Order: sequence, then structure tokens, then C-alpha cells
Amino acid sequence: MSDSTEVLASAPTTGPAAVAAGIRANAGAADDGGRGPGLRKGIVAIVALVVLFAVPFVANSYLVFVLSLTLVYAISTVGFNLLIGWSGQIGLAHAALFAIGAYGSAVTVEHGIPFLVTIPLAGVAAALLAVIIGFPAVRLKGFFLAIATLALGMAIVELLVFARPITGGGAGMNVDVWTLPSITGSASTYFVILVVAALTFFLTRRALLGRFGRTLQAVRDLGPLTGSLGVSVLRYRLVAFGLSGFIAAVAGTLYSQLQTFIFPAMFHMNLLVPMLVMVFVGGAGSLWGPLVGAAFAVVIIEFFQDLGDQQAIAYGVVLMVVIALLPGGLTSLFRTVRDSRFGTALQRRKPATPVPGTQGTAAKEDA
Amino acid sequence: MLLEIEDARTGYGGLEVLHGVSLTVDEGEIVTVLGPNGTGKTSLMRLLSGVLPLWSGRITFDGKDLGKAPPNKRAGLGLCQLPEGRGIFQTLTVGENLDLGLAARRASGSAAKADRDRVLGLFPELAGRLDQSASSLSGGQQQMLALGRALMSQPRLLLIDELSFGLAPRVVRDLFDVARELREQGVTLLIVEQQAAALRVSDRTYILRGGRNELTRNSDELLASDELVSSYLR
Amino acid sequence: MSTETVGAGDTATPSREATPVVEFDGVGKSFGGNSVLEGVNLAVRPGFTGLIGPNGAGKTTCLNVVSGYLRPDAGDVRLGGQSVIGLRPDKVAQLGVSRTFQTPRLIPNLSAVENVMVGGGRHHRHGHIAELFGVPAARRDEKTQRARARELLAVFGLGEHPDRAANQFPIGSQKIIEVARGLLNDPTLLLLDEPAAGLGAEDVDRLVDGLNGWLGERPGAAVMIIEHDLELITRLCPTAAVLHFGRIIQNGPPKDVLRDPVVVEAYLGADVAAGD
Amino acid sequence: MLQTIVSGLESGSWFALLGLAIVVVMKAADVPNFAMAEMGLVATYVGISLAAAGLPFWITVLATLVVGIALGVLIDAALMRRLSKYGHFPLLLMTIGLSLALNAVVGLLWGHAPRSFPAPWSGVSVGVGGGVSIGVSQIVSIVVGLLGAVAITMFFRSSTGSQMRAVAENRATARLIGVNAGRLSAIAWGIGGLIAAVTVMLQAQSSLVSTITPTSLIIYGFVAATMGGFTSLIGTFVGGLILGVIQQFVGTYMSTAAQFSVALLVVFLVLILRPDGFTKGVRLRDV
Repeated sequence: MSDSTEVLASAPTTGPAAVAAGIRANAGAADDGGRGPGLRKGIVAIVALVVLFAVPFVANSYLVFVLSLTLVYAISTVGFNLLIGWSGQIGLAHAALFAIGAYGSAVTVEHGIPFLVTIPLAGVAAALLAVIIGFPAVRLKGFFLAIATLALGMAIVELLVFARPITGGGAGMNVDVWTLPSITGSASTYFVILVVAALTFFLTRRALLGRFGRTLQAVRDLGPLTGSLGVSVLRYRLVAFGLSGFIAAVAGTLYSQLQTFIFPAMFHMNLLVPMLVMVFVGGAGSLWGPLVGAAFAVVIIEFFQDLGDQQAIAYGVVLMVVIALLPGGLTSLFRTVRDSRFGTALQRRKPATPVPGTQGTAAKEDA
Repeated sequence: MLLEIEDARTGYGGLEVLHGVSLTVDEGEIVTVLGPNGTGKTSLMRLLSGVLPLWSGRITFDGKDLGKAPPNKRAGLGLCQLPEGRGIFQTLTVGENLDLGLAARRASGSAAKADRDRVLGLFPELAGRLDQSASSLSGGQQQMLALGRALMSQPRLLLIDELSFGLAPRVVRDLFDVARELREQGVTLLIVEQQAAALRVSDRTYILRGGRNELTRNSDELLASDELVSSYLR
Repeated sequence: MSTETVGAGDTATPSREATPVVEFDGVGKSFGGNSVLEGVNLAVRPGFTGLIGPNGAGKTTCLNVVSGYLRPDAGDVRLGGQSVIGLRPDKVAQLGVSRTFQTPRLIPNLSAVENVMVGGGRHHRHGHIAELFGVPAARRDEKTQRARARELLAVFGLGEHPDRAANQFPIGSQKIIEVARGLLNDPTLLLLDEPAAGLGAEDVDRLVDGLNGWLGERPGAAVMIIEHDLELITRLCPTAAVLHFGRIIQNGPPKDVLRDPVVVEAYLGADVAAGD
Repeated sequence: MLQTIVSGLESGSWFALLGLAIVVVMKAADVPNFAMAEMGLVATYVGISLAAAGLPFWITVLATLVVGIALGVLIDAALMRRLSKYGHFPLLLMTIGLSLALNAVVGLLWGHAPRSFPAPWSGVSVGVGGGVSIGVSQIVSIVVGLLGAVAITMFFRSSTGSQMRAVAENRATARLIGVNAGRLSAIAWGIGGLIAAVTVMLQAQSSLVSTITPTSLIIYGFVAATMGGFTSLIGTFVGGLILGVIQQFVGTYMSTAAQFSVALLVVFLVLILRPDGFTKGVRLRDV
């Protein structure tokens, strides 16, 4: 093996692709979730949507709020998961981009732009910013990228404190809540969130199950070698950053409506860690994981509402436990259970069938 | 018998690469395993050093079953490997690289010093470069350093993977001379090679083909016959 | 050594007269003072060409130079007359160069067919946006690609379980799937880096049959194979070039090349060959 | 001016030490440890409690150091070692989770009020002329920081240290020639915990520490480590000191609110312009 071979052979293992080793554990998430009887799935989705639309008419405002929050987090996690799970890049500026959405919308609404218009506006702005933040992806690998993006993200939040005349600084700002005629503000917000969530899930699912998702996974798993397939690795990495930023900011705009009052400290590490929990509890690289992860996080938030430190401990411990015991997240647990009961011999992962990228190829590369 | 491999099978993932290889090495012998690339030589080395798991068969070293002992344990037993591609640490100095050979056996100060002197006696070229960065050495010198480091651990059996890798013929000859000298000093060697020049220094030769034993001969017999070229370049 | 003068008795094969698909012109490359390629001259014509030589001779470096992963320090590499030096791997691939790697690199959780489909980037005329909104032309594109990917798998005898996840195939089949992925782009030059390493006899037959079948329909395409299994080279390639210490030392029909004393010496080491 | 520089060097010493702790663990165990500052905080709070219980100063110092080492070794054995096969990312997330949990545990046990670790010399200062006086605790920080850097550099020249560098360069080969990577990982985490304990203790004998201390401290530590490209000890140490001084000047002449942002900007610029750290290319015989 000549030196140059080794450079190429080892590139994906040191690159972002293999860094997300736990993501591999989610193998099959895409095909399991994606194929199958499409009609039945469509019906299930429509029924679920109808039920969700009915909620504000039957449930109390607390439940509506909790559901809204779950959906907002789920939207944001779809974006984060796209970046971490599907493109294999550890960009940690997600909380800041979420903040850009929240502030961008709140500030522009204050200047008379209708809320619904601010959603895509904030999204596009954040997407551009995310591409700039993601640019180090060209040169940085693995956790260096993580540190650079974390630093930039924190700097953005600091900037929000700085820009006191516009944002109200550390003290925060009030958000004008948009309302549909003749219903309450919180119900209006809920409906917007529901529509956006449905759109987000529908579109990302389509994109990820098609050529875009395939190429993204190739870039994640093959790293620079993807170039030899005629795919620009750089372009896809940046697009992943941009898209995740767009989705983060869209979720952020909704979050500001939901909270009605925002301040920079909301978007620090104490938001980033739950965001990571949502991705990993849901299962990085899965399709429906974000919903599961978000629901889980909201439950923790609600359970440990007034307990301050306990809530932080819970997050820290949950993150650690999930990473240590369930690298594929909760959805992988569901899959394992389902496969073990209904799966055919073909679907089941028997140790006898070779699994590349585990001991075999890894051992080859080590030496 | 120092090393005995009986019908060993191993591979990567689900793919079997060695389909039952057997060989023995006696104390004080130099044994060569010859074969073109892709015949399982390197897998054999990885199996012996514990990087690849033994699927079936048996490996005994000095009467002890090696079983699942991890690489650093095996080094501690005196089964020392000179890795493929030399494995010199470029960020360390020449002296530090040499002393890494002591990691397997925790030698004390004076014994370590004696070992170092003995090794530098074999490779005088290295003696003047102890404080240089290892990356400044030529290919041949790096191979000497790798050999020297292996000797620091006082191996009972030294496994050498491709001594000739990427080296000019003259350098290869010098290194094989060193191998002969080592035998005089009581080190047993198992050399895995693609270049048949190794036969000149070894007692016995195994030729592998397709992950199986193809033929076993005394080295000089093999050199004298035309079996070598016929079994090798076909 | 000039590419035109070496190789005896090669006039019999018609492909020798065709214009070269790729030409190496004095290509040199060194890593940190360690010279790996020292002026490689080689013209690869349509059909199979073997690139052989002892370990560390610089074979993979050659492939990396053509496919855009390495920039040579000296010389030029021309693809159909156009220099590829300085082009990124994806641009080179767009020009019609596909390659495989020593250890198979598939996307473990995608199916075999989808893995092959990833290789079809050159043929997509519709953007992701069109796809997202289900534009009919984009859908047709996807359908055609899927059908072609299935066909290719069938050509290599892997048509039975096209929807099985790639990581459930044995390594041998994975390597073949990788070859099929390289073919979906309809390359004019296919580079194979040790395609047969770790393959059983059955897999090798599949590979050979598949490649022969594919190449049979594309008279202008070239396949360059690095391989240690000299039997396979002899079986597939009308010509083989021998690389030793970064130079082409022989080039011609494999049978002749392997009998050449210089080549024997390169493989076996100087004194043994001389001693005999 | 002089006062600003000394204050800068003081806090710079903390950043440099924490940066060194991060680099040591990074080298041997391949983990970017985001919980480093929290580890130091836990150790320091144990020391503070012991001091409050009436134990002599030096005994409490010793106890703090021991707790730091023990915490490091424990975290390595209980959490990190079993995840190492998954690569960087899960390990990184694990330390993020750990930092959150440790911080919250400290809050739960000791509360969020700022505390100090009074040393016999705390509050004493010496005049250096021109009406400027410098606190003894500041001098202690700077001197200990320097000694710590020298000690770590010496350690990396030792045989265990060169084994660590070998593991950092190529883990598989190091194991092959008999290096026990697990033992080295434990040692590195122990040293990391020790340095972290020293760092937070130094800060606590000079000013106040609380549960919000680690959040900024860890960032500054990472800035220092980034300046050394996560490998160079000299780069990390000098980087930490420079950061401390810059930060102090920004605080004095611009605004304290900008301090944090400037540090973050430094990380980003270093990573973009010189991903290997700013001493790379300077041909020092560095570890």
C-alpha cells in the first residue's frame, strides 16, 4: 500500500463521515421508514394531521402549548439531524441560528412586516449565515469543526446582547403575537406551527429518501471519495449547513411567537444541549426521530419544570446514557424490537452476515 | 518448538482470508513466509499480533495458547512485531522511538541503557542521530530504527512484515545481514516477504497462495530449484 | 522508456492502434522527499490494461493522479487529449473517469441498487428542487437510473437481491457493487484498484464476466486494473505495464512481460534472480 | 497599564493551564473534554468545604488535587474508555453531557452563590512603586502556571510521556509494539483532572468562583488549546497568556461585555487561518 493510498483510505474515517459512528447504528432507518405501502402511510399521516388540527378545539391551553413546543423543537431537530445525522457534520451553531430566526422575526414584525412573511425571510438569512459558518467545513474536520461552529454560535448570541438598540440587549424583547381572526393567539400560533411542521416533515422526508438524501449519505460515509462519483463534496456539505440553518431559523420564528418574550440567554448552551439530546434520543440519521426526540425533551422540561438543577442533571445524564447505551437513539430501539418480532431472516441483522465498516474494514485500516 | 500455528483461519468481517494455515518456528531459526501480495501474508501477521481474531485453529507460543490475548500482552510475552510500513513515530526523536521498545517490558535504567548500547552497536548509523526527529531519517534508516526498537523489547520471536518494503536492493541486503547477525545473538525470526531475497538468510520457507500453504522447503533447496519462479510468477 | 517502443508482438491486437484514452506524460510525484513516481510514461488504449508491480511501486499513486486526488509534481496526464491536472475529483469524474478503491466503500444502510445509483451523478439533468416537487421529468430520470442500476447489478450476477442493504452482502459482492457503481456514469476510463483482492473464485468470475460484457458494448472505453493476482491480469488484459520504483519498466502482453528478466528481478529481488 | 498586564497574565495562566489539561487528554485519550472546568470546580468545592470544616490549608490543597485526579481517572474508566471505539463525536457529546450534569450537581450540593478558597496570602499585596500594587495571589497564579507548564513539558519528555505522544500519533501501531493505551488514557485523565483542580483552585484563591465560572473558563481553555493546534504545549501556554492579556485590555479599555466575544473571535480566526495552531511551522522542538 503506498502512502497516497493510505491518505485516501483513511480519509473518511478521520473525516466527519466516520466521526458520527453512532449514526451508523441507525443503518436502515431510511429504508425502513421510507418504503412499504405508501397508501396506508398517507392515510395514517392525514388522520394524524386531522386529529392534531382538532386539538385546540377540545384541549386546554396548556396542552396546546406543550404540543406547540414539541412541534417547534421537532422542526428544529429535523434541521439539526439533517446536518449531524445525514451529512455527518458536527456543526454546533444550531441554537444560535434558532435565535436568529426568533430575533429576526420578532424585530421585523416590530417594523411592520407581517409575521408569516418573516418566516421565510428569517430562514433565508439564517441559511446564508449557516453557509458562512459552515465554510470552515472545507478545512476543518471532526471536532475542530465542532469547536469553530460552537464559538461562532456563541459569538452570535453575544452579538444579540450587544445590539441593544435593536434587540433590547440582555433584558430581552417582547414579541407581537400574530392572530387569526376570531381565535386566540396561542391557537393561531399552534395552527401555523402545525402547518409548518407538516410541510417540513413532508418535504425533508421526500428529499432525504430521494437522490438528495442518497448523495448526502454518500458524502457522509465516503467523505472525499465521493468526488470520484462526480459529486462535489464541498457543495453538498455547504447545502446541508444552509438547509439546517434555514430550518433552525424557521423553527426559531415560531418559537418567538410561542414564548412571546425572548432574551439572548435562552439560546446558550442550555438550549444547545437539549437540541443534541433531541437528535440523539430520536436517533441521528433517522426520519421520524426528531419528533420522538422533541417529545422526549419536552416531557423532561415539563416534568422537571421548577427543579432547575435537577433538570440540567437529567439532560446531562440522559445525553450520556443515550450515547453510551443507545447509539442509534430511541427509534433504533423500536426498530430492534419490531425486527426481532416481525422481521424476516433477511431483514434481521445476524452476526453471521458481514457488516462492513465494523471490525473487518476497521481492522484493515488500522494497520 | 517456539511458535506453532495449526490450521488457522481468520479474515475481515465475514470474508475468510486465511483458510487454514499451519506453520512452526523452532527456537533459533529464521523462517520465511513468501508469497505475492494478496495471499494472506499480512493477515497472518495481524493474526499473530492479535489485531485479527482467530476464527478456528490454534496458535501456541512457547507452549502457551495465545487465544484472545490483546496486542500489547503478546508483546509482553516476547512476541514482538515489526509492523508493516515500519510504524516509526514521526513526531518523536530517534532515541524516543528506540525507547518505546521498552514499553512492553518495563526495563529499569541500567538494563535499558545496556539494551540501547547493544542495539546501537548493531546500527551505528543511528547512534549519532538519537536526538534528531525520526522523520529526518531515510527509508533504510527508518527500517533500522524499527528493527532496533523491536530488539529493545528483547523479543523471543521477532515478526518482520516486509523488511524490503520500498527499499533499494543494497539497503535490503544490509538489513538481511543484520537479520543473520540477530540469529547469532539468539533471536528467532519469522519474516514475511514478497522479495525472495529473504531466502538467502533463512533456514526454511513457506510459500502461501490464496490463503493456504502452497509449499514448504528448506530455503537453499528452494533457491536451487526452479519451483520458486514457477510457483510465484504464474 | 518511451511508451511506443516497448512491448513486442503487440501489433496483433487492434486496440493498440486506437488513440489513447489516457496518457501519462513524464508524471512525477514525491511525498516529503520520498519519490514515488519518477517520470511515468504510459498510454492507455481502449480495452483492458493491467498495471502491475511489487508493493510500493506507485500504482495507486498513478490512479490518484488521474482521478484528481493528487496533483503531480511533474508531467501531464491527458484524458482524450485534455489535461486533467488541477481538476477536482468530481470534475474529473464528470469527464468520464470512474474508479474503485482497495477497500470497498459503500453506504452501508442504503440498498445495493441505491448504492449503484449514487454513481449516476453525470446523467442527472434535473436539480434537487425539481425532484422535491415531483416534476415528471425528474421522476422519469430517477426511474431510468434505478432500472439501469438494476441492470448493471444483473450484469454482474447480483440481480437477485437488489434491495438488500449493502452491508448485508459479503465483502466480495460489495467490491463488485462498487464496480457497478462506477459503471453507472458510463465512464470512458474505469480505474480499478485491486478489484479481485479478497474475492473468491466465483466472485472473480462474476467480475470478469461483468466487465467483459460491459466493455463489449463500449468499444471506446478503457479499463485500467491494478491487481496482484497475475492470473487475473493474464486472463483479462491484452497488455500490462509493470511499475517499479516509480517507473514503467516493461509494457506488453502479460505473458511476455512476466518472463522478462527485469520484471522477475523486480518481483523477486536482485540477487535471487541473478543467482539463478 | 502594569496592573492590567499582571491581571491579564494571571487570568492568562488559568486559561493556559486549562488549555494544557485539554491538550493532555486530547493527546493520549483522543477526547476533547468539555467537562474539564467542571471537574476542577468539583475538586475545588470539596477543598473549600474541607477548609470550612477547619482543616489546615495545605491539607485541603492536597485533598483538592487528589479529588481532581480521582475524578479524572474515574470518568475515564467508567465512561470514556467504553465509548472510544465509536470515534470522536460520541465522546465529545459525552463530555458535554457530563459538564452539564457535574455543574448541576455542584449547584445542588453547594448552591450557586460565589465562593472563594482563602489562602494565607489572599488579600495581601505588594507595592511595586508608582502607586501600583500587585496581589500575592496574582503572583501565585502566574508562578504556578509557569511551573505547571514546565512540569507538563518535562513529563512529555519522560518515557511515559513519549509513549503518550506515540499513541497520539498512531494508536494502532503503538499498541502493536506493546504500549498499554488504556493505562496511558487513565494517566492522562488523571493529569487532566489534576491540572483542572489546580486551575480552578488558583482562580478561587484570587477571586470568586461559582457554577457559572466553568462556562467561560472552558471556552478560554479551548481558545488556548486551539492556538496550540491541540498538540503544541508551548503554543497552548503562550496562547493562554496572550488571550488573558488581550482579554484584560479589552475589558479595561473597551467593555467587559466584549471580552467573551473577542475570545470567540480569536478561536474562529485561528481555526480558519491556521488550523494547526499558530506555532506550527515555527521550528521549535516541541512535543
